[in-house]
Amino acid sequence: MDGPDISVDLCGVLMENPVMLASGVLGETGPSLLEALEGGAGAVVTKSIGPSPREGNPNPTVVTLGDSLLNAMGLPNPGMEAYAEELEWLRQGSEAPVLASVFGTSPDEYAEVAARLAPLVDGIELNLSCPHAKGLGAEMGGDPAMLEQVVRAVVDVTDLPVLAKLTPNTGDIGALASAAERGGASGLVAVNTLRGMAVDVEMAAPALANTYGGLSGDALRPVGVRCVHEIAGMTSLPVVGVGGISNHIHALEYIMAGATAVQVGTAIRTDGPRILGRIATDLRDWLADHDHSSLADVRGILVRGGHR
Amino acid sequence: MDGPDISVDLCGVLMENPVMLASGVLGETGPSLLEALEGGAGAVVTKSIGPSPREGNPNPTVVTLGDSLLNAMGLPNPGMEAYAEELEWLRQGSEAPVLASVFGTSPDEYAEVAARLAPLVDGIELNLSCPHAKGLGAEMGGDPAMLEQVVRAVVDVTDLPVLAKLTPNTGDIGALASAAERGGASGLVAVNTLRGMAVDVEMAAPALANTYGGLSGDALRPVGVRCVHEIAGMTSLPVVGVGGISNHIHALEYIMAGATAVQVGTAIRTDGPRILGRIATDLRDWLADHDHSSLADVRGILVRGGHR
Amino acid sequence: MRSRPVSVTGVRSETPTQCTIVLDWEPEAQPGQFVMVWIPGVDEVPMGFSSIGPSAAITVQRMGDATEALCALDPGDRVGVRGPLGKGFELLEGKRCLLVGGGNGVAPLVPLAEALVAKGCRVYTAVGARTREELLFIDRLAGIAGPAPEVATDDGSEGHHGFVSNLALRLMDEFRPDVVYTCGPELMMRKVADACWERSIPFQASLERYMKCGIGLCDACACGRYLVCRDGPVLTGEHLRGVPDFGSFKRGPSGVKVPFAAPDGGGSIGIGLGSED
Amino acid sequence: MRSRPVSVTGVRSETPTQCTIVLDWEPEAQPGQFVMVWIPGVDEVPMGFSSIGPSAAITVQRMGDATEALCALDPGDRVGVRGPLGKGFELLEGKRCLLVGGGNGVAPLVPLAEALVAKGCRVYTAVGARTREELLFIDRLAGIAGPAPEVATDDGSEGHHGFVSNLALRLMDEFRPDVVYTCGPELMMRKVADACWERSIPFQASLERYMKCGIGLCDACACGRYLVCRDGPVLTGEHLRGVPDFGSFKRGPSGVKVPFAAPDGGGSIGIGLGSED
Ligand SMILES: Cc1cc2nc3c(=O)[nH]c(=O)nc-3n(C[C@H](O)[C@H](O)[C@H](O)COP(=O)(O)OP(=O)(O)OC[C@H]3O[C@@H](n4cnc5c(N)ncnc54)[C@H](O)[C@@H]3O)c2cc1C
Ligand SMILES: Cc1cc2nc3c(=O)[nH]c(=O)nc-3n(C[C@H](O)[C@H](O)[C@H](O)COP(=O)(O)OP(=O)(O)OC[C@H]3O[C@@H](n4cnc5c(N)ncnc54)[C@H](O)[C@@H]3O)c2cc1C
Ligand SMILES: Cc1cc2nc3c(=O)[nH]c(=O)nc-3n(C[C@H](O)[C@H](O)[C@H](O)COP(=O)(O)O)c2cc1C
Ligand SMILES: Cc1cc2nc3c(=O)[nH]c(=O)nc-3n(C[C@H](O)[C@H](O)[C@H](O)COP(=O)(O)O)c2cc1C
Ligand code: FES
Ligand code: FES
Repeated sequence: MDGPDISVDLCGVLMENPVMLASGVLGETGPSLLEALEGGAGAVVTKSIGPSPREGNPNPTVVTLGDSLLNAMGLPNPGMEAYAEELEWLRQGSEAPVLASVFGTSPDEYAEVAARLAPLVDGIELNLSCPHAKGLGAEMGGDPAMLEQVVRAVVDVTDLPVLAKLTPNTGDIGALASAAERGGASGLVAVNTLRGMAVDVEMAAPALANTYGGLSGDALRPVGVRCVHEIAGMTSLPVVGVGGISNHIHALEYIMAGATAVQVGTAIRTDGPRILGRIATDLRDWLADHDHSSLADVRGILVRGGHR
Repeated sequence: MDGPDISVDLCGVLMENPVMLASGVLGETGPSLLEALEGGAGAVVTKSIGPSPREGNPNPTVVTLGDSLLNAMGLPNPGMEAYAEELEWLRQGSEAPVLASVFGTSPDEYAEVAARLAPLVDGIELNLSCPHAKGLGAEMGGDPAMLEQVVRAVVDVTDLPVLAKLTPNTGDIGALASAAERGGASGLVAVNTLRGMAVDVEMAAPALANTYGGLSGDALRPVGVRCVHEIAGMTSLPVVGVGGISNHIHALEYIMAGATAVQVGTAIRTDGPRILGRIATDLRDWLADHDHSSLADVRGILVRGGHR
Repeated sequence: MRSRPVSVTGVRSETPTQCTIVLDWEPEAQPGQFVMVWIPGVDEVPMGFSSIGPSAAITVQRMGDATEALCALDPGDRVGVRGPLGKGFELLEGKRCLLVGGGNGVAPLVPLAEALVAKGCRVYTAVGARTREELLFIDRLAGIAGPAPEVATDDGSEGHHGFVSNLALRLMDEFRPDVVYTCGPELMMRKVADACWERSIPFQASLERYMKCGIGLCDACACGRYLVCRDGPVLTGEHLRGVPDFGSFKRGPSGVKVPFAAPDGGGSIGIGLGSED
Repeated sequence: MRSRPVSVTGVRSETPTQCTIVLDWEPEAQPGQFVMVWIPGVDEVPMGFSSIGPSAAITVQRMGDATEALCALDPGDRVGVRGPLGKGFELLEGKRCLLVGGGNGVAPLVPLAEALVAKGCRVYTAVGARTREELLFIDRLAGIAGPAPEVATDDGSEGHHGFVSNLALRLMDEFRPDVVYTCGPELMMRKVADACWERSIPFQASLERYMKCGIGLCDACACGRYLVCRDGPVLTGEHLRGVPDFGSFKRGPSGVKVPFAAPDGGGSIGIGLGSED
């Protein structure tokens, strides 16, 4: 395409633009991943996949709160074997980059799933942060030592880049970032959802069957941008920014705060995944309007030490 | 007043209604506290006061984000001596309950300020959670052991009820609540603001001079309700709910999740503190419409073990 | 849009296994759209509208927890509603329309028939059920201008003996409709669809998939490249051509593929999506 | 409302210590309202409008970092603006109005005078400054229908020798205004206010307090029971009666009381709020 260069090399994953589909939003089936790539995503991340099928939590699993959302899907997924078929189907239709999001209940389980899916993808994202599935994700991902073990276990079984997705439900995201770096991660993704709850006052009931869910969308953006800025200032790993992005200005907030690429989840609900391509186009136009020849001109300009 | 009973006994502080002015919003001067009480607050909390005058952070200190807000005031306050005069003035104009919010850089400093203000107020709230003033508040309030020490130091110097205000910037708010309980707190307040950041993309600058600030208002409510629900289910202390309340339905979310009273901050910016009285009135009307004779009918109905 | 509480104003038993729940709610809905109905403590499930207007109604086939709980509601009880969601039937003007409904799939066809008649269409209806007692809304359909509904029962206890898809094929050739609308078991709809494709008759079919978010986020309701909650539940013959899932498999709550059981070659008339395990 | 970037289209030096910055911005502002002006990396400070219309302008008195940075801007540079904020002057119709401005406080009186004339008022103006060179907007005021501005300088280098408050007292008795509008150093305004109260002339005064949030949250700008950012900056004689702060003390950035220095009994003409320490 013409205009400023917005292509990205995310720890070896080459993307035409920095706008990725976030994990868990669509991405349970091959055709939905393909739709996101055709909609203009620079790369897609799969739904988080575990070793065996999981139905997730009972409904209601989502509550919309204006431009924000609470969800408690509970990591539904068809399991790595069935999911491998989805990826095989996708690979016949597209060569664009795909990251497999992986979760498990132990470092070994993470490694097992990553190893199974690795031949079919370009990178591994570790979901260390799902705030509403008991015994999974966040409980491991909130403890730096455990997080480091999980990362190391996965790095040991694959040559692909491994990105650790961090939880914002912590007093010290820097400690999590450092642990991931020590474990051998090639990159970081920040953030997953904040643990939240909504009450239906008329029904006198929690709005989610699971009571607690993860807060995403608009409300999350200030926390996500802060997390990216904090960790971009302290590690040398590339950071992918996620949380509340629904236009190119939001994407630029993250990029100026140090993000190499961004992911979009909740914002997909209005128009579907073509919003990914629109954000990329608007980003390019914005750079052109501001006389920048490349995204690199603005990336990380707010991070101590300047451009990254 | 007629209708359902919405009076509250908050660990000995008797309030006509459960709607309080949150700390730091107005509350730097006696006349503003009086305005809030005349506007219908059941009680007011002062701005957080330290031992000596503090100018706070440079401007810009606030950014509005729709119905949410980032602030980095940086704990400006005139110091306990000058502030005591404000409280003396207030006490001549009103007998309604006042809580002094206190902060310091060490347990001793907290105790010193609490002791100085105690004769002028009905209770002490400990700000253990300001997310954007270095070395203060959150850094102590995020560590359960330190938090416990601060609470104990203050409890040792006053017979007033001492409420610990907790930070949501943690992976385990339950641990903070337990620490406060062990330290001898009479009640808990949840939550202070979430640490966040906004970027002004056109200016290529953080929107706050301090870069990071505290996120309050609408965006915070799901996190605040979740925190209250978590801690209400595990301690026997009364909990005050704060975060994103701008109407009686929001207040009821917190109350059903286990809050004994609620505080309102950011929502004051539109209409001033009379919104406090309006929320109280609407709460009473809602109870009447739903055939409840008292707030106790709905308080904590979503907390394990039912009514509290 | 958040779930909001609406009161139940009436509950009517329609057949031994179906009930209609009338709501104190006037949604701005198109025939074929759906709503997520929340029964706190039980479940939140997708339901089509069997009446649209000042008191919207849903008609429920008892299948399990949620549907039993719905049919056990009393007037004055409240449920949460999130919707209307999705895309309904496209209404054509002045056309000859054949509506083919099986089992509980007849429900959304009633407001559709009303709307089509209002648009000057001639509306023919074919209604199927397992047995005579389970025939739904024959009277309501008969009351809408157009020929009386044609009926099929699996057991032959009324009307055509056999599947409504077979009846529909006959009516297609007899009435030469400009368009076919269908709702019911997917294998039945697939038969109708194949017949339409053969005859180059455009059609619209209302699909069911497992739904969680209802707003195009979670991918639970995927059917090929479509999301039934966002692009459907009504999909057209053009949409469905080449979609391997259609009439072949749906996905369970985990995303695994669940083939449509077709022991007798024609599919059962029940509206169930089958269970994953 | 979030700060938004606007371009500077012109910077004019008005006096040795004052400059006007013209913005590519057409705010819907009332005379007397203010805006928080953000110079990234420097400060965000409150400023009144010295022009309202298609290109709004602020007129800045050099005091320190922020005001120096503002006067050093070049056309094409951008600042952030948050506003218009607060409540401006109430515009009366067909009245005899006396406008009393000291130092940089003359700036918001210019759009006020224009608006009052448009409302059919007769507008008299009294303008004060330390010296002749610092007299602001005499020409702009002279161009607005009404008698030429009366002038006072502390050093007598032009017009009345002495404080503009003394000049104002004389004009009150001479012109018998229905209403007085004033902006300038608070001790000057307090003198004018006392004279108005004595004579039962209603007045409106534009106050300055330290501002942080600008939206009624932080209490930095408290003046008695009023918040200058929310209830002001323009407060009326009714508001101000009995407010102990008025003309007596303001609050520094920490909230401590800072008395207005009155070494010479009349207050200086500078617009400064004094420093806390
Ligand atoms: C767009 C749409 C419109 C529908 N309209 C109607 C209607 O008007 N009337 C009616 O009776 N039924 C309708 N259904 C089907 C209805 O949602 C299910 O029958 C109901 O959810 C069963 O719940 P249960 O707890 O009673 O049964 P269960 O015992 O939980 O399950 C019985 C069957 O229902 C399916 N089911 C359960 N939960 C869901 C879900 N969340 N989404 C989809 N299927 C589910 C299961 O896969 C299973 O096949 C519709 C479904 C969709 C997708
Ligand atoms: C409603 C209102 C309207 C104003 N309109 C104008 C105007 O049109 N033109 C103009 O030149 N000045 C105006 N001022 C005053 C102007 O805001 C200060 O002169 C400016 O902030 C000084 O900043 P500095 O960094 O240059 O000076 P500093 O060296 O920082 O301070 C100099 C003086 O300005 C005061 N000041 C600094 N920051 C603030 C602040 N955030 N809020 C209030 N006072 C502050 C200090 O208390 C001190 O007295 C207005 C003030 C208010 C409250
Ligand atoms: C419905 C839904 C499901 C999600 N599922 C997952 C998941 O399986 N794995 C994961 O790492 N993140 C999951 N997330 C989190 C998103 O990937 C993302 O981190 C978060 O939603 C913030 O981005 P957003 O504000 O753009 O949605 C999910 C989010 C939503 C809304
Ligand atoms: C401008 C501002 C200043 C605040 N200052 C304090 C403070 O001094 N001490 C404190 O404990 N909390 C302070 N807070 C936090 C509030 O008391 C409250 O916990 C938070 O804003 C969430 O409530 P809200 O969403 O209703 O504003 C401040 C909040 C705001 C918006
Ligand atoms: S139900 Fe979630 S995408 Fe359709
Ligand atoms: S400046 Fe904050 S209340 Fe006025």
